[in-house]
Amino acid sequence: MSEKKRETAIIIRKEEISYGIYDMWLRTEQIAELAKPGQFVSLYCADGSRLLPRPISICEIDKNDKAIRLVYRVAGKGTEEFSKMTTGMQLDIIGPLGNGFPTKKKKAFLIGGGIGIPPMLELAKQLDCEKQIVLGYRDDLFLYEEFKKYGSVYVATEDGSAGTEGNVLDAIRENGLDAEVIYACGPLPMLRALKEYAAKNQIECWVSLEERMACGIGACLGCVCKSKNKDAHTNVNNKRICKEGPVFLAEEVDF
Amino acid sequence: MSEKKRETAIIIRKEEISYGIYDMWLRTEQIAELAKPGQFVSLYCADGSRLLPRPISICEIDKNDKAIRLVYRVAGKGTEEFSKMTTGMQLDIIGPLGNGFPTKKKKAFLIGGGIGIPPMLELAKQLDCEKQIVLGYRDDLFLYEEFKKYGSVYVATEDGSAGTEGNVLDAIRENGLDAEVIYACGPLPMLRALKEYAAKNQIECWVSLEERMACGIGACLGCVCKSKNKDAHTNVNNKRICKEGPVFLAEEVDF
Amino acid sequence: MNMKVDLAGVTLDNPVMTASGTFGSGEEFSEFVDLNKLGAVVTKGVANIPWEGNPTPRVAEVYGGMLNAIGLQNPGIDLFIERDIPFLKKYDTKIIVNVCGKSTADYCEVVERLAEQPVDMLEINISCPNVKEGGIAFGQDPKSVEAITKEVKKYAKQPVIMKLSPNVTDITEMAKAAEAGGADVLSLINTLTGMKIDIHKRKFALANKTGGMSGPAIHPIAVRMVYQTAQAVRLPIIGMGGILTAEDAIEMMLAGATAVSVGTANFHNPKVTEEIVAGMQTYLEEQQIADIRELIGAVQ
Amino acid sequence: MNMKVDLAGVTLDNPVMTASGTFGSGEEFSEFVDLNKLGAVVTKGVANIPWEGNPTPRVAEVYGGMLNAIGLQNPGIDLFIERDIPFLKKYDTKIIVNVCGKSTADYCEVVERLAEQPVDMLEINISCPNVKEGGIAFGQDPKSVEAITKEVKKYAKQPVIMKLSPNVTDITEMAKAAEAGGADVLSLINTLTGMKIDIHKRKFALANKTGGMSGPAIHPIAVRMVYQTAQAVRLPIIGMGGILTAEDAIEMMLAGATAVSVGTANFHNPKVTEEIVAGMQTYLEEQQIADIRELIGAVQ
Ligand SMILES: Cc1cc2nc3c(=O)[nH]c(=O)nc-3n(C[C@H](O)[C@H](O)[C@H](O)COP(=O)(O)OP(=O)(O)OC[C@H]3O[C@@H](n4cnc5c(N)ncnc54)[C@H](O)[C@@H]3O)c2cc1C
Ligand SMILES: Cc1cc2nc3c(=O)[nH]c(=O)nc-3n(C[C@H](O)[C@H](O)[C@H](O)COP(=O)(O)OP(=O)(O)OC[C@H]3O[C@@H](n4cnc5c(N)ncnc54)[C@H](O)[C@@H]3O)c2cc1C
Ligand SMILES: Cc1cc2nc3c(=O)[nH]c(=O)nc-3n(C[C@H](O)[C@H](O)[C@H](O)COP(=O)(O)O)c2cc1C
Ligand SMILES: Cc1cc2nc3c(=O)[nH]c(=O)nc-3n(C[C@H](O)[C@H](O)[C@H](O)COP(=O)(O)O)c2cc1C
Ligand code: FES
Ligand code: FES
Repeated sequence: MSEKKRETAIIIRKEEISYGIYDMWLRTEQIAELAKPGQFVSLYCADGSRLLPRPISICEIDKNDKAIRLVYRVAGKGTEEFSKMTTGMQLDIIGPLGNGFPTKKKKAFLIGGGIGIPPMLELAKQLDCEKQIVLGYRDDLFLYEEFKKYGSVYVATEDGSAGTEGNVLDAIRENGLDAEVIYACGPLPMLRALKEYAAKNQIECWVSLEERMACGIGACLGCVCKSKNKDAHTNVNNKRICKEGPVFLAEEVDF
Repeated sequence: MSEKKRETAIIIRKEEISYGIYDMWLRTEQIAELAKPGQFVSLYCADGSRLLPRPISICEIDKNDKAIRLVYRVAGKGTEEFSKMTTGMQLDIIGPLGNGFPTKKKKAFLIGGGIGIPPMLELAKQLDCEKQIVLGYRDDLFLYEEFKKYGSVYVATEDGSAGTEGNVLDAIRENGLDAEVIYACGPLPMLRALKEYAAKNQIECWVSLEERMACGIGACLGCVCKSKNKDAHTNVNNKRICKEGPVFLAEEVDF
Repeated sequence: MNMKVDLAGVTLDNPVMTASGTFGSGEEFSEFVDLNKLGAVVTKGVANIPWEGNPTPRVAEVYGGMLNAIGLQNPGIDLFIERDIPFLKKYDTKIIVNVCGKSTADYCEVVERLAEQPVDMLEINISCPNVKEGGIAFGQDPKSVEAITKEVKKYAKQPVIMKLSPNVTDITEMAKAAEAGGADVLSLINTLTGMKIDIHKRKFALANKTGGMSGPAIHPIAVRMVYQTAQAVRLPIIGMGGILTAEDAIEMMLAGATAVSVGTANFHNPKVTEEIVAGMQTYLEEQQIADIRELIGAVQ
Repeated sequence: MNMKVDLAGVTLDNPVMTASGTFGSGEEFSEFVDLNKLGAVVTKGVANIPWEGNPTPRVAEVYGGMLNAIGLQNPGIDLFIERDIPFLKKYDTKIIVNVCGKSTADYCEVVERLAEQPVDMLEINISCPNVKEGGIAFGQDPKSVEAITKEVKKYAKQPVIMKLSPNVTDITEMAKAAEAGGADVLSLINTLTGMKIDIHKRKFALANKTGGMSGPAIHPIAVRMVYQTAQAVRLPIIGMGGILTAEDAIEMMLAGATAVSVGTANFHNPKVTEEIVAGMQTYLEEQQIADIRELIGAVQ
């Protein structure tokens, strides 16, 4: 069982890196130390009308500085509240949550789509293998430059303003790429397409899923997805995304 | 009908002047201009779990600076929220509310008890007559020095640590004072004693009452008190403290 | 872009109304809101004679809402007709008079008195939890809902809105009973019965012990009941309960409401009704919806 | 200072328990809370066989609370007995097993299986609004409340707590029915049925359309129902619904609860149950109350 903490973190850096997308570094007590790529934290709101914590993936980990980096899009009231906070302010968080990505030594695709791109950054840093990073953007290429340090980066944009016009699979095809393992996070249609692509090409495929959460620690059964096999904990064909996930072998879950 | 505004005010000064008692100046757009002594404003909380505005009496008015001064005690979550705000922050308020004190040219008692002391300050400034200011404290003499500018000040403290040991009536008796009109704000037992004292001595007596409020502008009928005569607006023996009050001729209302 | 909606033949300029008891007869709020911009003003409940209401404290704040036990204080129908209706007639908005009573005869007397008055609709409050006689007792039993609706309809010259209580096992039973009794429109929800205790004094926060709970805290319950009712009857519904924003109002319409009433939110922001009208307009523009009536019951 | 309370002969070290379904069987929260410090752990509802529960989304946030429609997913009584009871037995706290079923026979089967198990009490959930069969249907009619209570009591070796639904016109009718059926303790309230609609997608926020509303938003309704029930029956009451702080827990006791359960608040702060125990202790000290039982029903 991975260890989790509820802490009061301090915002040590914050900026808007793209339209409505914020980049925030938090100084933690122990969470940075415990965190792995692909795990997430949940952020509590200060406003009393919003009680449930907001799950946000860990984008980068700086164990020396005891800090974690979160990149999030303003999607509603909670993320709006966070986006208005400033350096030096405190924020209650819980984490690290979930399992995180496995790190295999195989030629890899790291695939991120939209707001699914940030969690691939720490993975890119920690993976020790040949890394082909494929990023799908709507238009603005946030975080793009940072990925270039860790592998060869391919881009797809919806409007064709950069890289391949289309989606990440279009970019893979256009560049004639292949790999032995896929790590992916992004919108459901992208993950579904990757699952199919991986099955057809018999590639191991790891996807990070999302679901509405309440507890974030596996107690409420709010965040399940259907699984191929009976889950050992739930004793039914449901896996808890916050606990057994958010990263699953694509073939083992329905989404 | 007195004019009222809903505004976003700015905190231009704030300090704790006694244990748990805060002194706050707000820059307003129009409220300072419209305000009279004995009126109040209501402050909205930023936290979404608290929807009703908090009524706070106007302690001082600075029309030149478009500012009003509020002195409040932390009594619960709302006042706690205000007490944590800092200079430069914005606060939504509504006001000026209520009728305020009449200003008669008669030898006067201005009597304040506890957190009922602050509203007497602007009244002391504006009254043009012989002013005997009688203040009842638990112990710490907040605002005391400021009152000295506007009249002769007599003090009663519960513990006898300053002035008369006892209540404001004890101080009046000990100092052999008399007056033709009473203006008073403070705890109910004090106001009741003053009503009786005024009746016995046939003195005109104005008291400022409190009640739980919702709208603060006379629409919800939440804040009524019983009145001797049928009220013209309500058509029953109820007066709205937020509208016909908070200041009443003591003999006309039950409390 | 059309914002107009129709309630039993009465056309409102937009679906936003005020909730009875939170807006007086509009005068106090007219300093903050242009009443001409509202679909309708619904007045505080009025009885055949003046009522003094309950002892204080009558209101208490709770998490995300409030409790009230005003006890239907009102100036009586005479003064109401003399003063409040003429005030409202100065504005270009619809006038809906909320009616309360201690007996069926009381209700009918008020309804009869209003027959020749220039009011657009009547809202019959059979769901007030804060008075001993009348009020909610009428609203928790389908037979009496049907009976009082029938009686009131005999005297009413204007369309009749029956206002339902949420303090029931099955709101659709009450809705069907009102429909059977001849109601023209339903309005829901009134307040949920709640209680607050001051733990330091170990006393009830309200003199009446219990009070009616309102505000955003009850919104999901209201949305559910509006949805269920819309599935169960054919009458138009005025949805209310915890509407604080244009989003909340739209949610209520998607659940099946033709119009909405805004109550407790007025205390949090006296300009809120006008802001909600504007917010709904913006939503229609953004979503490119030509007619607001497309929203009614459009949830999938 | 005494913090101990007694529920049908079972003595809890303090009145703070966890609300069923919000705390699993305690394992996940044991990283954050010392389970030894809690009066009791109430487990997630368990049925005779494993249940898959409802499709997702199963949870949605609402103003001051949340909706859930988990649909009583559970691993079934076999795995529960094999894994969850032994886990809880490691701690010095009372074990209360929440039981669900689709039919009276289902409930009885689970209760019978638990008869020889080291559990302290059984909480029978006849009030879940999120399953089609069983659940709330049992809890909205006094006759069926009484009948199922009687049946369950035949098989139960431990004291039986009947958990009541707030989605009723009169909670005291259900309470009296449970008392008549032989219940040892009552627990209330379960969730209120609510709904949320995503106005941008114009879709229900929950796959199940409706969900059970919980959290501070429902607290005043829970306090009212606990108070009414305490006036109507002689059974001890476990009060729950929106308890977020020690103050809320004390309020519930003043209304008439002997013990309290904390649910949704665990999601807002996983350490909250322990903090509530500490806060209640501080209150007793400040108010110089020697025995927490003095609070039970002490509102004036
Ligand atoms: C494991 C995981 C990792 C995530 N990582 C990121 C990330 O790195 N960056 C990022 O921008 N977003 C991420 N998300 C999505 C993020 O959680 C939501 O955008 C956020 O919760 C929205 O909160 P809000 O208050 O702004 O929106 P609101 O719509 O007001 O939120 C209302 C409720 O719905 C929940 N909710 C809304 N959208 C989502 C969603 N997509 N997934 C789960 N719950 C949701 C909220 O948490 C809250 O409880 C992640 C979600 C999950 C489950
Ligand atoms: C006309 C008027 C003038 C006032 N002037 C002052 C002043 O100058 N300085 C000052 O310190 N206090 C004043 N008060 C009291 C002040 O309004 C309360 O202390 C304050 O509302 C408490 O809010 P809270 O959120 O901290 O407490 P909580 O107890 O958390 O408040 C809960 C609810 O109860 C209401 N409430 C609580 N106490 C009172 C009270 N005594 N009177 C009315 N409503 C109350 C709150 O407004 C809120 O709606 C005045 C009250 C009134 C009616
Ligand atoms: C202070 C107050 C007074 C009310 N008075 C009445 C009334 O006289 N008649 C009535 O039908 N409803 C009355 N109500 C109920 C509201 O009209 C409305 O149904 C309820 O408050 C839910 O809406 P909200 O959450 O927007 O406030 C009153 C509500 C409040 C808060
Ligand atoms: C996610 C979730 C799951 C629940 N599951 C159950 C359950 O299995 N059995 C049950 O009796 N009540 C269940 N409940 C109801 C709670 O036990 C409790 O009665 C209700 O949530 C009110 O308390 P609260 O406001 O403190 O959460 C559940 C509540 C939630 C939020
Ligand atoms: S969010 Fe509670 S189990 Fe995953
Ligand atoms: S607070 Fe609404 S009438 Fe005074």
